[in-house]
Amino acid sequence: MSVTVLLFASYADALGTTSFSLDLPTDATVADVLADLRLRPGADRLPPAPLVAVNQQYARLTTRLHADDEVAVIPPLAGG
Amino acid sequence: MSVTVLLFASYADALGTTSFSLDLPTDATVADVLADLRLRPGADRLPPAPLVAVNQQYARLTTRLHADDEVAVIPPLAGG
Amino acid sequence: MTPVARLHRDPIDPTSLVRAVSGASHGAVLLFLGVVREMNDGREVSGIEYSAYEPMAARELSDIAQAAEARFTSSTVAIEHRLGALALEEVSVGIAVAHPHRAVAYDASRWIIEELKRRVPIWKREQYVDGHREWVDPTGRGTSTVEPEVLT
Amino acid sequence: MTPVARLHRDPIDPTSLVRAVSGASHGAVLLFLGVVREMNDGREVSGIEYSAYEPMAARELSDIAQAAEARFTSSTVAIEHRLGALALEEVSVGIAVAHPHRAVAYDASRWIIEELKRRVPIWKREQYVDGHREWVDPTGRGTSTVEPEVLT
Repeated sequence: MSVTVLLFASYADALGTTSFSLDLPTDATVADVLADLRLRPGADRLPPAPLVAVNQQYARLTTRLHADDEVAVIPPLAGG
Repeated sequence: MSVTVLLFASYADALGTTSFSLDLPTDATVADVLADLRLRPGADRLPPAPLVAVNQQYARLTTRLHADDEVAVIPPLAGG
Repeated sequence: MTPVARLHRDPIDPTSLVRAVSGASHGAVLLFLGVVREMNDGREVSGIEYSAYEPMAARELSDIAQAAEARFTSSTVAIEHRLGALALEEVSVGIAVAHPHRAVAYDASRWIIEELKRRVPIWKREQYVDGHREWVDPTGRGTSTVEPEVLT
Repeated sequence: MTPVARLHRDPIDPTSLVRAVSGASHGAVLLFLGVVREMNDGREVSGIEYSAYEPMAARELSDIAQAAEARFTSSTVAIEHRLGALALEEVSVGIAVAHPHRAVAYDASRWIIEELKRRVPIWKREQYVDGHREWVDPTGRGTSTVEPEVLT
């Protein structure tokens, strides 16, 4: 199955992109997305366990993913 | 000596006036003004110990008065 | 600079209060507005008339604004209190506080409105829909007390 | 009625926020404004650029406004957060709360701004007078945590 990964702000700068498509096995979790992310150039500038949202809801490392999910990797919030 | 007594809001309504002049002995205090006030018609609608300001500063019953002082008898505050 | 603190017979303009305290060093602005509301203690209000011992009230407002700026370091304060006849939803009091940080702005704003109610000689007479009108007595006892520190 | 809660590319208008929450049942209106200030952590700022995960940020703002009205009974709430490039002294966030009584208005306003900072996916990049620019990390650790109750 395929999911869309979104990157923002400092994380988008670090990876040099704001989104990419990722193919995953059907039982994949958020942790699998982060494992893939860590292999990409620039990922050394990301923290070990960044905050993640799945389909615009904050999620855990163990959250199961489904086809076409939108997985957002969320840098430190700085609203206000 | 003479002082000016000011009344406001519900106290002015009770006494039917907003100010009057009062002759007092030279060693008079705020308590003497209140004693005079209590003899006036309508004064039964005032509390036993109303708040008083002398020359626009909150004062005590024992505050000494001087000629031409402005003595204001202050109903319950309701600003805001 | 002496903070804005005054009695006001014309409608209070919230925007000008905010402008009076804003500055590039302040990350937070807090504006409190007291508004005439239609119900008080279960009675239907049609309007309120505010009056004051004007010179003393003006001085007390000014004292409070200056005390707030001294107590809450780096704050800028503006206070306006309306006098005269106010209709429903009109603003009776406006308090603007600016500070580099929001926590202090909240604390200062709260302190100012409580202090204003505690010591500024202003009175209000509510006009009710049933035709009656009455002086408001928040103490319920017909008399106010002020704490020793404001007594001479 | 659904409370006003939105991202905003144009300047925030404090007056319209106040108007959005005002009503004859509310005796107190509190307006919080977050403002771009010239110094942050000892560095001279010339401007800030705000960006967001827009659909999620808009939903979180709306959730917070609705949660505030549920938590602080009888309150009316409006929230706007600015996106894009802001100059010094421009308003980045405006939060208006109206309530029959002032104590609740203060508590609700404070709760909303803390909640906004805790969970709305918005980021800011500060532009400094020395020409550098940097993403602001309030955590200082490069990563955020959110409490379990917002996790799915």
